[in-house]
Amino acid sequence: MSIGLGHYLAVAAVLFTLGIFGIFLNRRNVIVILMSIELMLLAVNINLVAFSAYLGDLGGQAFAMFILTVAAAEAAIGLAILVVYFRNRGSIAVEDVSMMKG
Amino acid sequence: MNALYVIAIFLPLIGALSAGLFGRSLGDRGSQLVTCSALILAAVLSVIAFIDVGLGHNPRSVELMRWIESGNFEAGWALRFDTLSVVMMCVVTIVSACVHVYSVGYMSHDHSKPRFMAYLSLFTFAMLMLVTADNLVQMFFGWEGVGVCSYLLIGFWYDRPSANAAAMKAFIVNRVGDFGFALGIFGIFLLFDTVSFDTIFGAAAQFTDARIHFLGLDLDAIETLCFLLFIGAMGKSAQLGLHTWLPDAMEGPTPVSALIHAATMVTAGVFMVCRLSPIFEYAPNVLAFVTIVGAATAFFAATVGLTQFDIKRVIAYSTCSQLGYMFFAAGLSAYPAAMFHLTTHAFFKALLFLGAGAVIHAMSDEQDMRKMGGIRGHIKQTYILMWIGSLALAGVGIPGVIGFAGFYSKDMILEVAYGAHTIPGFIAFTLGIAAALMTAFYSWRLIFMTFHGAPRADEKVMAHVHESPPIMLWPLYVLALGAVISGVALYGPFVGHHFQEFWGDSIVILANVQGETIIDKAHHVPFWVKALPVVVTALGIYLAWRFYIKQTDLPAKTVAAFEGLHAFFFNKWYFDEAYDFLFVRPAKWLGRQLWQRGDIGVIDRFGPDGISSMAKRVADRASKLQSGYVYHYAFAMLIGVVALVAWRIIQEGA
Amino acid sequence: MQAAPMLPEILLAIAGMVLLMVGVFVGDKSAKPLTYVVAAALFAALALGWTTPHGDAFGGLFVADKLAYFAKALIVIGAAATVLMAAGRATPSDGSGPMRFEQPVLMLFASVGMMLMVSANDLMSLYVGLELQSLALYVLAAIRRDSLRATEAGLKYFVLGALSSGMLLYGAGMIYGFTGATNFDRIAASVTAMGTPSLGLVVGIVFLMAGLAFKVSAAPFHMWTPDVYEGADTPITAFFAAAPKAAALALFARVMTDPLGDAASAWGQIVAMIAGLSVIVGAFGALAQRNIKRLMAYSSIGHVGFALIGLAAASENGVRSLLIYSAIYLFMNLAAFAFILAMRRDEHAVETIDDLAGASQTHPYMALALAAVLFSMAGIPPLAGFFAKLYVLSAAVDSGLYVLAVVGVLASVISCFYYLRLIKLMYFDAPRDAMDSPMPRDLGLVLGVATAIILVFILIPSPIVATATAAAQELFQR
Amino acid sequence: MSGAPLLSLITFGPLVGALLILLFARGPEKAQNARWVALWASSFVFLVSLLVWAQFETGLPGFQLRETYEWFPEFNIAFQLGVDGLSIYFVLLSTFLTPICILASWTSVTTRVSEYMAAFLALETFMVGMFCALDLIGFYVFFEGVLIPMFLIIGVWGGARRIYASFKFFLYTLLGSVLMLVAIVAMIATVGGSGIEEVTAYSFSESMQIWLWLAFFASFSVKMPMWPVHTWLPDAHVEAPTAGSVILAGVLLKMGGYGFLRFSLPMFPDASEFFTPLVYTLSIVAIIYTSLVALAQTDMKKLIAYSSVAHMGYVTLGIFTGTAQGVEGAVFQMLSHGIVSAALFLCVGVVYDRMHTREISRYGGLVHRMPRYAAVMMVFTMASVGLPGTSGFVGEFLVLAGAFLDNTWVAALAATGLVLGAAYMLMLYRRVIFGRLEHDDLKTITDLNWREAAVFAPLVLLVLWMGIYPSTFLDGIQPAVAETLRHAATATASLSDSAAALVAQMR
Amino acid sequence: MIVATLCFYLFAGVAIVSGLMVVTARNPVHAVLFLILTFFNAAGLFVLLGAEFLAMALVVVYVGAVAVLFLFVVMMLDVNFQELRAGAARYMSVGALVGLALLAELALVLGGMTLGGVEVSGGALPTPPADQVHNTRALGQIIYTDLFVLFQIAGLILLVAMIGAIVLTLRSRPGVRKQKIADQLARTPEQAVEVVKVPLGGGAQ
Repeated sequence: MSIGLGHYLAVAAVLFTLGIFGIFLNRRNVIVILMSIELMLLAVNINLVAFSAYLGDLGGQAFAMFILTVAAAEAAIGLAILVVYFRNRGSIAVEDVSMMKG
Repeated sequence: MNALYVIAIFLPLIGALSAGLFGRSLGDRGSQLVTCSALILAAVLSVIAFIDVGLGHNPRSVELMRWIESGNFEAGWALRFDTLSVVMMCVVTIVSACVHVYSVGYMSHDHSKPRFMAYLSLFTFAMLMLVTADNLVQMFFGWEGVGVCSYLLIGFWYDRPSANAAAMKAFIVNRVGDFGFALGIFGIFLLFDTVSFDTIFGAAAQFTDARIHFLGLDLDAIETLCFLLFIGAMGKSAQLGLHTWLPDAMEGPTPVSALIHAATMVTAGVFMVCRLSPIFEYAPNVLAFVTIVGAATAFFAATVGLTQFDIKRVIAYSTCSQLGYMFFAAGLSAYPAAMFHLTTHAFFKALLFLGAGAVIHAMSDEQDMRKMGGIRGHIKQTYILMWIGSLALAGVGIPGVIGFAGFYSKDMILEVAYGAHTIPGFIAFTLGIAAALMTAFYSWRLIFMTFHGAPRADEKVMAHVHESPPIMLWPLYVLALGAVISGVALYGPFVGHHFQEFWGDSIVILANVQGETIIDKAHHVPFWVKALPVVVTALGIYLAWRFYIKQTDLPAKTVAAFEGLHAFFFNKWYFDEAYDFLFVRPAKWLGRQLWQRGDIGVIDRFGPDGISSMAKRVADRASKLQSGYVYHYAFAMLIGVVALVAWRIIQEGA
Repeated sequence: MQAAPMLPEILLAIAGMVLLMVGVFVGDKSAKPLTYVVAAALFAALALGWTTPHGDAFGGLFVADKLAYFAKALIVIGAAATVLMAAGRATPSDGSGPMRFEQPVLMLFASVGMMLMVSANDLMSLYVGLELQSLALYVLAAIRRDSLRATEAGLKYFVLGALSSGMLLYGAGMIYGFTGATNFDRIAASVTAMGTPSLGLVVGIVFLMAGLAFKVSAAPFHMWTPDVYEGADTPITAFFAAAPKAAALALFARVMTDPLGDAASAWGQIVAMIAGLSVIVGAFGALAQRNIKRLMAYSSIGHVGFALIGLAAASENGVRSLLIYSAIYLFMNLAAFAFILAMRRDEHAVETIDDLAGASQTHPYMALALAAVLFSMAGIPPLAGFFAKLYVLSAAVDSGLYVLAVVGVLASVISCFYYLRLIKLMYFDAPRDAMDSPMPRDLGLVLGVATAIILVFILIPSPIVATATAAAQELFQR
Repeated sequence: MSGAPLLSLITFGPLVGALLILLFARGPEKAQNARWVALWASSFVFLVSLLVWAQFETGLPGFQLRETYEWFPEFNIAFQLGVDGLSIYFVLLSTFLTPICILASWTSVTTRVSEYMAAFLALETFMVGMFCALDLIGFYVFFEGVLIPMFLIIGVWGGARRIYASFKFFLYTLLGSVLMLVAIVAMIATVGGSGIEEVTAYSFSESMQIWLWLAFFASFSVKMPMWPVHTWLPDAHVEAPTAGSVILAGVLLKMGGYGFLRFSLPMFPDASEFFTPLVYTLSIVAIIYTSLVALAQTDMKKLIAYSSVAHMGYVTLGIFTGTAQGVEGAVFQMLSHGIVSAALFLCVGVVYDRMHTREISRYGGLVHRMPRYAAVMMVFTMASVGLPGTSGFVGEFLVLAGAFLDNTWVAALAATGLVLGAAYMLMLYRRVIFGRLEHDDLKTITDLNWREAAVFAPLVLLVLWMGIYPSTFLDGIQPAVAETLRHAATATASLSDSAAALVAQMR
Repeated sequence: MIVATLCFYLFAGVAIVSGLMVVTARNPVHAVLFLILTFFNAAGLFVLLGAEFLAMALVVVYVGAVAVLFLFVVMMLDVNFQELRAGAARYMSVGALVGLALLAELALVLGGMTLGGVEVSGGALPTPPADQVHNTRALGQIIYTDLFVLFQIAGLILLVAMIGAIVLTLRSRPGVRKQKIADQLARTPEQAVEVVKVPLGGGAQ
């Protein structure tokens, strides 16, 4: 039983789904949401690298490289926003982030 | 000559416009002068026209102007002068001139004389347009024109709610008739492709077998159209069913009643049937219907006339009744007879009305006969004139020798009815004789109650009773002259043995196989038929004398004996109540319901308002979905993606 | 390695860094002068773009074509106008002091990101351009860091934006996997060779579209929009509403029709679905709003839906109509936000629609301009908004999308209701406490110019229409 | 002058006036200046429109005085103006009523006068443009553009429930029209051009005709308005200021009928035939239903508004009879109603200005104090009732005649309107004008002043002119109607030809 | 190959389980730690796929920087985890259903794919043979040449992130006292010390 592309893609799909789960089922903590986003991006990276290997094309790895970079930047900004939000609200509970609605 | 005739038609309009538009600058006197002289001049011209066209057999028509043209539909402004129209012109202008002059006196206390004179003249113009119309649409113009003038004149004293109501009623009931008339015109156009009389009359014979698809029914075309047109005539001439407006119309000033509701407008229906005789002749069933309606009206109106106390209403019902006579004559194809009675009736009925007006004038505007009585000494001239009118109305005369106008014309009609030897003719004859009896009775009831016996008015009124001024009496004399001599003078040309020569093409009567027309037949009725009307009239006069002079408690007793019948007659056979119940109130109720329940309750509620409130509800719901929670938003995105992917997968897979 | 076509972006990037240095050394008091420099730089870049050669750049990673230039023009106009309008318009009620110098700089970087993404000719360049824009926007949303609402807006925008980027990337990954390329031309060739798109490609396209739909705020990926519009500082909201919308719409059009043009069977109906849903959400969502910024958010959802109807037509006409729509919408939005920015009472910003009451009597010309803009947004002729809708409908009907067209116009009738309500407040209602007047001159200028464009479009449509036509033509010839 | 772009002049002339007012009306005399500018502009436009009439050659089918300007070349859309016998009288009606409206608002509008006058002039531009436009898009632009000034006129200067009424008016009519817009777009896509002549010459497939017809119907039926989409009208009329009602009844209601004639009938002849029973039914319901509802009204304007719905029922009826009489009658009826109902609303306005109420029961006996007013109102009441000799008769009569040729049931049922119409109009007249002068506040009411008389005089003359010598107008209408009907007929014929050819091929 | 297979299942299994723990852990600190574990295993998968440099970068960038940043923020915000409300279970079922539907869809599309099973039109950036050019070198070659501009833009993104982080979080606190070395060095004894003569019994003033 050899390991095929499908296997990698499946792993990525599971991680991606977990990431999405983490965003919309999480009721506790915004930080966990940020981590879920990282999970999603990781899944995407796995996908790209797997495709890259399968296609024999380095473009996928390069793409993943840029995604890594951007994800780091994104994490920084996300955390910064979270921090200023916490300063204002005193809480990072997800349910508290709902002042504006309608 | 043509210009002269046209001037005759338009003189009243000129009078009306000058009095109506410039009444203020002309002043009361000026307005009266202008309108009266215009009318008198028109009357003179009409008589010239009568001599030229009627007696000289010189019919013609004058094109004036284009009017409505659309596709192959053409209706121009054109005046038709043939015997029929010049007869009517004479009647209209002469009576109208009398009424105009009379009004100068009668309305002397009114504050808007120019307006009144303008209305009268305008009415006369419309009536002349009606009678000289060269096509159906122009006739309709006159038809509605007289209707609106009648409306204005009935409602002349706009302060009185009853006058306003009566005016409206007159207009609307007439509109019901016009509804039929209009449909008839459309049908004529459908069938003949024209509305012009000449063409229609020329082609009528070819369409005897034509069928028309009307209201889903396949009907004989000519019969249907004539029926529709006759509905118009019924409305205008206050025939049974559409008569309810006429008695109420007495709310108008008395000259109006004389002019419009006795002599001219109400006879327009009769005129129309005669005018359209070339097609009515091909509609035997409708003619039978006309006969029955006319006879029924004659009888019905007479019964109601027996019981009324308002002096004008009595005369109004009498008019109604006499119109019935004319109709059944027309229905029996005796159009000349109908026209003859129309003419004589115009004189004596106008006389009666104006006389009644003089009485009312004398009695300080009192119309209730129960509050009159014993004034014959005070107003002798009026008294005599009323007698003449009543004698003419009742048709008193010596058969074969001489008589008042009504004697000739009414007897002629009854002879026609008998001579027709048809079932409708027989019914008409029977009812006509009965009506003649009643006519005599209520006419003298009127005279006795008004002029004889002890005065029932209070002293103040009695002190004021005075003879009318000459300006009111002179027209009465003119009319009285007509009431006396018109019968004997016109009998020969109108319904004599050579009547066809006089009428020319303006009236068509189909002869039977022997070549006899109904008029010819009427001349050959037995003597008793000729005598019977006079006998019943005498009986009627006697009864009236018995009831109101001799045995004054008899009326009360009779009423007590026939309480139900009397109430039925007195309440005009409950027509008004029935219409109110059947049409007026349901219409108002329906209008309210359709408005409140239909427009507001259904259309708006489920339409615009419903949709907008639904949109608001949806919006509120939608804004609830926007909960503010990040996870809801993310969830929505997820659902969106999942659903779209699933949809695509299913689509691609399929 | 042709770099010349990208000179405008390079110029702007360098300008951004220089201005950043200036800002750091001079401090926040440089913020206002910086805005003018930023605006000047933007227009300079646009002019540069006009003169530099069009074509591929950096080995096919980017392309400077007419579509890109059209979109860049909109971006520059939108960004420059909003940058200028933002100058010195902090909201003292928030107590957060004057404008930070970083704000114009971030706006500039965001604009660079937008310009890069509309020029993207590769999934990777698309992604980096998009992220450059997005990250700057996340920060801008929260730049009033002491305001709870602003930071909440930033947080929501960030979380959902990241989610959407994830989806977009996942889709991009799958497209890469199933076509073997990231370059648009190669993807296009691969898709063409494929005939019917494979299932994996279709799923990839759907994910990619989810990400793009988020950026243009189309339903059901729209839900961030009202909250962010409301929460962000008003000048920032104006910026959000103007430039990124136009950029994202152009990007959407390019991605769908250029690399994936031959897979239209896979995405046409999806766009139609998204478009239909957006116009409905936009119409109903706004009905219940009292906050004018929130209302504008829903309005933008509806308008984007309408523009996407053009895209759903999947034709040259469709892309043209989308471009025209986004151009006209940009001017309407600028005018509307110029007005909203001018809504101040006693030096405090006010933003409920009731504050408009009686504006026609206290501020007749402003009210007249806004009324024209609102009628235009409602799509009533003879204003430009009507023609925008007309082009879209025409494209949709050409492609047989009758149902969608009908849904669109019916939704526009519903949306008419809330535009009318604003007009009603201004014209029918009695004035309340008057707003500050006169209007600041820069806002008046933007309002006046944008309104004038909306009004005269009917007379001189060609500047917008002809360029959009050319852009769409070129896109379809490739 | 023959080369001058007269139609552009009358279309955009008022707009120039509006701009002048908006931009330059300043200072203490602002209101008065605005009034004068509006009066001058609209009078000038009216005079030019008379020139248009003079240059218009009666008796020719097809469009005259054409002007063409490039507009959206990439769509093959040009801005075209022109008039034919169908449209020229509506143009005249619009240009005629506008100065009258401005005069009628001279003293009754005192707030925000310059905006009011500008709105009216803008309205005139849209109205005239709509009747002159020879291009589907141009037509739609003007057709819809009317909504904006009218919305403002009702909403700003209207009565108590003006907001409800203006919204209802705007959204209701817009809802109908947007469907038409989709249809227009579809037609342009099919035909490849948007000129009205071009589109008329094209034969749409039968199934497409059905859809297109329905879409146009959605728009025009609301605009007419036909039952049951008429409920916006009473509200709009009641709440609008007098001049607004005048224009609404005088011109705006005609847009639907004009649309039916210009589009539905010649462009979709088969569908028109197919839907004729529907239109008949709705028209008859409109005539009877709304007449009955009018009977129950207590508000003068509402009553007249409902009467308008009934009168418009005749128009739709006539248009779809497909007979020369019916269609010409419908056009004439529209013109007549444009004058008569406008005048009736002006009549209401006269007393409203004095008493500030429209409740019928608050009036009575006005003839005592206002004889001239009573006379004027009598003329219009009678014209509304359809008295021969007034304009109202000609249209109604021709419509009914046309209907009778097509279907006697329809004619008979529609003719009941003759009776019901008389009932409610006379009731109104009786309760307002006749009777005793009982209300104390009426005892000082004044008769028409010179300005009001100047407003009414031309209307009275016109009503009589149209009633006595309608050929002035019918002659012009006739060729255009014949052209329309001929087109409808040939289109039907060619369609059946092609169907026959198809059948032949199949054999 | 069996080793590679076993390694795959190990890495994949641990990555998935720890990923699950990231989103379910009650304590955010635990979540961060599980995230680190996930990254480690993902790096393992990358190695299996021959992307050594990416695996390295993942460990360095994520484990070394990003995850630590997360940990830092978690600590800094000092959230009282006891107070955090438990997830609302009522949405769980629906949410799980939709999530699983997504998974099922992805599985349906991707499950059947194998390496080398799909026709490819030929890569734009072909991978050089691994035995000739090392992965890191190969990647470097294209990133610094073909994709140079993207690299630059990535730098710009990091710049923006930096600006963003600073503009959002940096506060200048006016009340805080700072050490100013120049001031300290510039002080002279005369400024620092005042010599006063205190009269006996008078006390200092």
